[in-house]
Amino acid sequence: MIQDKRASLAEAASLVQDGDVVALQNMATQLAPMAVVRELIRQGRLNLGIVGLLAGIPVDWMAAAGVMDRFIGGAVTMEQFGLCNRYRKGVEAGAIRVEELSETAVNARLGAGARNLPFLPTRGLIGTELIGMDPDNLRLIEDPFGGRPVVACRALVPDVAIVHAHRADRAGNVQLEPTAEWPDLGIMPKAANRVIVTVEEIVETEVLRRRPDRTVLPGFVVDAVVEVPFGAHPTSCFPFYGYDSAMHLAWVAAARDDVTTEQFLDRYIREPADQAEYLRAVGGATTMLALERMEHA
Amino acid sequence: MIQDKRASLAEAASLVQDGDVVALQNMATQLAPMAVVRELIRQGRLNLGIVGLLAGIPVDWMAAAGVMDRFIGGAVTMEQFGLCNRYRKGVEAGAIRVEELSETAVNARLGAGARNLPFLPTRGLIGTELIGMDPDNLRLIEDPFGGRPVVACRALVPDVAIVHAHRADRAGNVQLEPTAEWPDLGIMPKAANRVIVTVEEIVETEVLRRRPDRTVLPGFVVDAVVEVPFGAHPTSCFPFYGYDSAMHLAWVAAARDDVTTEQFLDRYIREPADQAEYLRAVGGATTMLALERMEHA
Amino acid sequence: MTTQTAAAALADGPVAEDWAVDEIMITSLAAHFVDGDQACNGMASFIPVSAFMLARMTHAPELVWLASAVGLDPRPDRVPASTLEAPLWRDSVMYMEQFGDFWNYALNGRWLQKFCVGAAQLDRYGNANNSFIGTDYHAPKVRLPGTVGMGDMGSIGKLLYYWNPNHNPRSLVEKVDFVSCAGYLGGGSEREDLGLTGGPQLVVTNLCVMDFEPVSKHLRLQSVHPGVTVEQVQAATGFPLLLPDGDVPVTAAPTVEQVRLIRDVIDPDGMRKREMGKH
Amino acid sequence: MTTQTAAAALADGPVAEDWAVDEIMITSLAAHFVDGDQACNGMASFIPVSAFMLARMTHAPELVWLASAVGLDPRPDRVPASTLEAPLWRDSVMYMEQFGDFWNYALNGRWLQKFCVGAAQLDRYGNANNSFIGTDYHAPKVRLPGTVGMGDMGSIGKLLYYWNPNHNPRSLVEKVDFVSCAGYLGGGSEREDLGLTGGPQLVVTNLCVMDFEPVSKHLRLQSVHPGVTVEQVQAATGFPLLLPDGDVPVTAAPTVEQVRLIRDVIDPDGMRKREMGKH
Repeated sequence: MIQDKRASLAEAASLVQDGDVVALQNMATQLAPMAVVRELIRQGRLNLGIVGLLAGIPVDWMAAAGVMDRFIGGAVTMEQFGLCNRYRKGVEAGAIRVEELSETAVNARLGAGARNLPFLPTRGLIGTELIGMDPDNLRLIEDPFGGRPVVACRALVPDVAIVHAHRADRAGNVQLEPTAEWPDLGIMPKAANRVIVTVEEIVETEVLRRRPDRTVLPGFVVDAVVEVPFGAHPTSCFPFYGYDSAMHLAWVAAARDDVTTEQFLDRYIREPADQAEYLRAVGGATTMLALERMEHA
Repeated sequence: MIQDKRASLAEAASLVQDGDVVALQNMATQLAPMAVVRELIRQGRLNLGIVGLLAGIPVDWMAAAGVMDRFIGGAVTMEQFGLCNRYRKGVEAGAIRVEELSETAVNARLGAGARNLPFLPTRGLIGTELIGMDPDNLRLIEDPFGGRPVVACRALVPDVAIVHAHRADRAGNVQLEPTAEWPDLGIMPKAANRVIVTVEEIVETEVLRRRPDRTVLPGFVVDAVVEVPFGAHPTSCFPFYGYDSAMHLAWVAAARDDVTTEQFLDRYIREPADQAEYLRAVGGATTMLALERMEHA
Repeated sequence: MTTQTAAAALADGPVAEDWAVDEIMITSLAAHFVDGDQACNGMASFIPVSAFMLARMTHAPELVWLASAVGLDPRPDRVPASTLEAPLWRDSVMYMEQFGDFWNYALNGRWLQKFCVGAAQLDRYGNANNSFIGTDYHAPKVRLPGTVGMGDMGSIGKLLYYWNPNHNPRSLVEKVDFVSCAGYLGGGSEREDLGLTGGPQLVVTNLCVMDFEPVSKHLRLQSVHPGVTVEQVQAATGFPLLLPDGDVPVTAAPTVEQVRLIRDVIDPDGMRKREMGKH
Repeated sequence: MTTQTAAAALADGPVAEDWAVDEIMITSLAAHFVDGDQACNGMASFIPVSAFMLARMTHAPELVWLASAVGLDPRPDRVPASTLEAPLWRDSVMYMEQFGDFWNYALNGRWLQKFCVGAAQLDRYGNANNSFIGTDYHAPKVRLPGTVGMGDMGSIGKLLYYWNPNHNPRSLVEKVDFVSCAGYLGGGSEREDLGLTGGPQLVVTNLCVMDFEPVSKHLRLQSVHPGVTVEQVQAATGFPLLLPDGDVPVTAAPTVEQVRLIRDVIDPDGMRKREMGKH
């Protein structure tokens, strides 16, 4: 069946090759496809270029585990939990190259990628030093109608996009519960050559038909859909569950030191064989129930 | 109160000046702000330029009544009810000038208008003769990154946008019932300098808060919001009511002849003093109840 | 499943004896939409909509259909009186946002690759005109509706499937009065030289099926509908026909099952008939 | 109601005796957000979020607030632990689509005109840096988070309101190591010459409030917080201060009612304190 896109985490992660440019959904502590991120680390993927608008803990874990060597995007931070220090150290040591973009430039580059346009323009960035740092992808161009110049942002087509959502059917039609229309879901899966979606729940298509206005991604763009309950943990998946503060704080503490960083990666990423083992390692049902009780969850 | 945008139809229509460029929501027989269209005709507005993606009966009425002298957009047709013959005659007689655009060009021009960009590019139109007909607004430009040329579509900022929707609060926050996300609502009110919204019902803001995912337009872009039940008639406002086939057919028949055209305009547009009188003229409750019974209505 | 095997599979059942011309147009078009395609219809598209519905009920259950570019995989109870109104996208899996989101898919090279086009004029190189008849854009003899999506679909790599229920010398012309949808332009490599991929693939009319000769890109008769002669097609065409090598095949007639589905299930109200014989 | 009268109205009530520095930052910022404005906050913005909430409860009930650029006019029960998560946009009137729709409003010149910016470095001409500390983009001494929206907001005509809870010579510098948010660039007409409108308006720190001298576009002391001396501000600033004509005014202290609202209603958990004294 063409429209059966169900896959295991391992199968889905195998769509990502060493060296790929990978667009990763995430807004600081929000809704990152963490189960796939952990699987990529477990599988020892190398030299990934990560595209993110506002990336948090998944990028820090990937930096710590050495699976990435570029970041293309807006910012990397865990908001209230502070800077991503393993990412930061990687950049400062020259192990990770940054191609920094403003938010409209990320959107323009991915938007052009999705629409098969060579570029989209923005009026952002003008006056900043970012344009000059990235002449291959950002170019000040004249307005053909005689107005002020704009910045042409070259199309970016990631090899893979990875997103997490509330539910999907087996054909890969994806629904979000109303809380927000996440920017990454709005564009990453449309720009990328391959698309991996993890969801809290795979449901019958009939369930989606009850609320077609909540479907945000048609199945025909999706290559693999994986059911992973709490698949965004320790980031949030409101209104189902909140971000895990304790886990973020534990990571911040561990990341201060190379040894504790490795211990953390072993304990929470490399050793758990699957999502169930991971959830037990991070506190099991007690923790998950508490996260479900977070305001709005 | 800054946020009380409620107005009468007459007050709302007074936001449109003679000669204005007016972006009008409408997809063939769908969801046009007909009550405002009739009010503009009643008030004898002149020389309007109408922007439409796929306009139907409102443009034919405005052409018949002599309130418009330009159409800027994609197409004018009443789909199953055929061509808009009064519009067509106006163009053939040289009374209405057409600036024809493809769908992506309409979107690009309005999108650039909304985003204060001088232009947005499209790959549509290449190879057609439309580019050459509109050199002020469409220009083939080089890709600064060395790829194929694209068509730069100059920003279009309408003076006024007029849209119809299911409900709004007095601040002008607008909600649609799920049936579709109409293209015009997605961009026209954001590109235009002034915005008129008619709705089936003005509700308390509390009602909107129950379903924030259905709000499609924030009140801060809206200048006037008018409660007009059946305000889209004879176009559709699914799922509340369908398009009125009998009324479309009556118009097609009347439009064949100058005298019957004038009689139609008098009877249904110029003589009814308000929406209630209009609804009585077009068949009253019996007609409206039948339209509410249309499939999905 | 390729188009070829789909067409073959369709020809398997017993042939109907009383098929109508609208039905052979529907079956001819349906054969070209297969599992894995994503199809999307525009307004006044009763023939294509019937073809998509038929394909989904027979050889292509996994044809993705974005009704009116709005409703994904809908289940309308029948072809409604409008192909651009909500009854068509009843029971959809998704309502696609129209201004922004639809074009992310349509402009991308991978999805919604096949597009059905109806136009007032079509010429020997597959260029179409829905803008005006006459010589002066600003003073036309006849103002046509306008191009909207056609003005894009011809330029962005789509495979175009034209349908024309009124094959006559005014609709199939030597040269369109205005190119509002790019076909093969002046023929040969002209389209390709401009960097345009895709292009017109097929023309299904009330008399015949035509394709495009691969080198010249000139319209070529592929098959005549049963009972129609080559001479009749030529007389109805505004330019000299290009014929296939050998005998001209006869279009596969609709099967008993196809006719039953069209008449009883898909379009019991006969909306498809509205398109026939207007001009 | 203009900013001036709003500020005057705020000063009307009895002044609190035990206000804290985070509270005077909040009231100083709040005075600049008035009815008819649309405000939008980013991440880790406890001071601006508290200011918007205070303004809406006092002098600017019709300040439109787009929480995290997502939730329109929300009613969070208090400042939550994140200013970029759903608890902040509780009970919203609208959830704005983020990829496409938000930027229709943000890039348009008429809406969301005022923007609060926090940055690691700010220089004498209001340029900000959140990219890196050091001299080499590809080998920085310290990699900062990155610019995201700041890289746009400085260029698209917004009025920028900087807040800095840690006024010191490392955060208020002669020249930023990297311009990731365009202020007045080299000062004078340099910003205007590039076609950029808007620009930095105000800097609210833990010590003082600063504006920009209209001709040179150099940062200028506007007022010192009660108990702070000009010398202390100068010692904490990485470049020579420009002083206003005449005596340096003292920042209006929070009123009793403002302090009560901040402590008891808006931010009972003291999230705003997290931003203070980090560096």
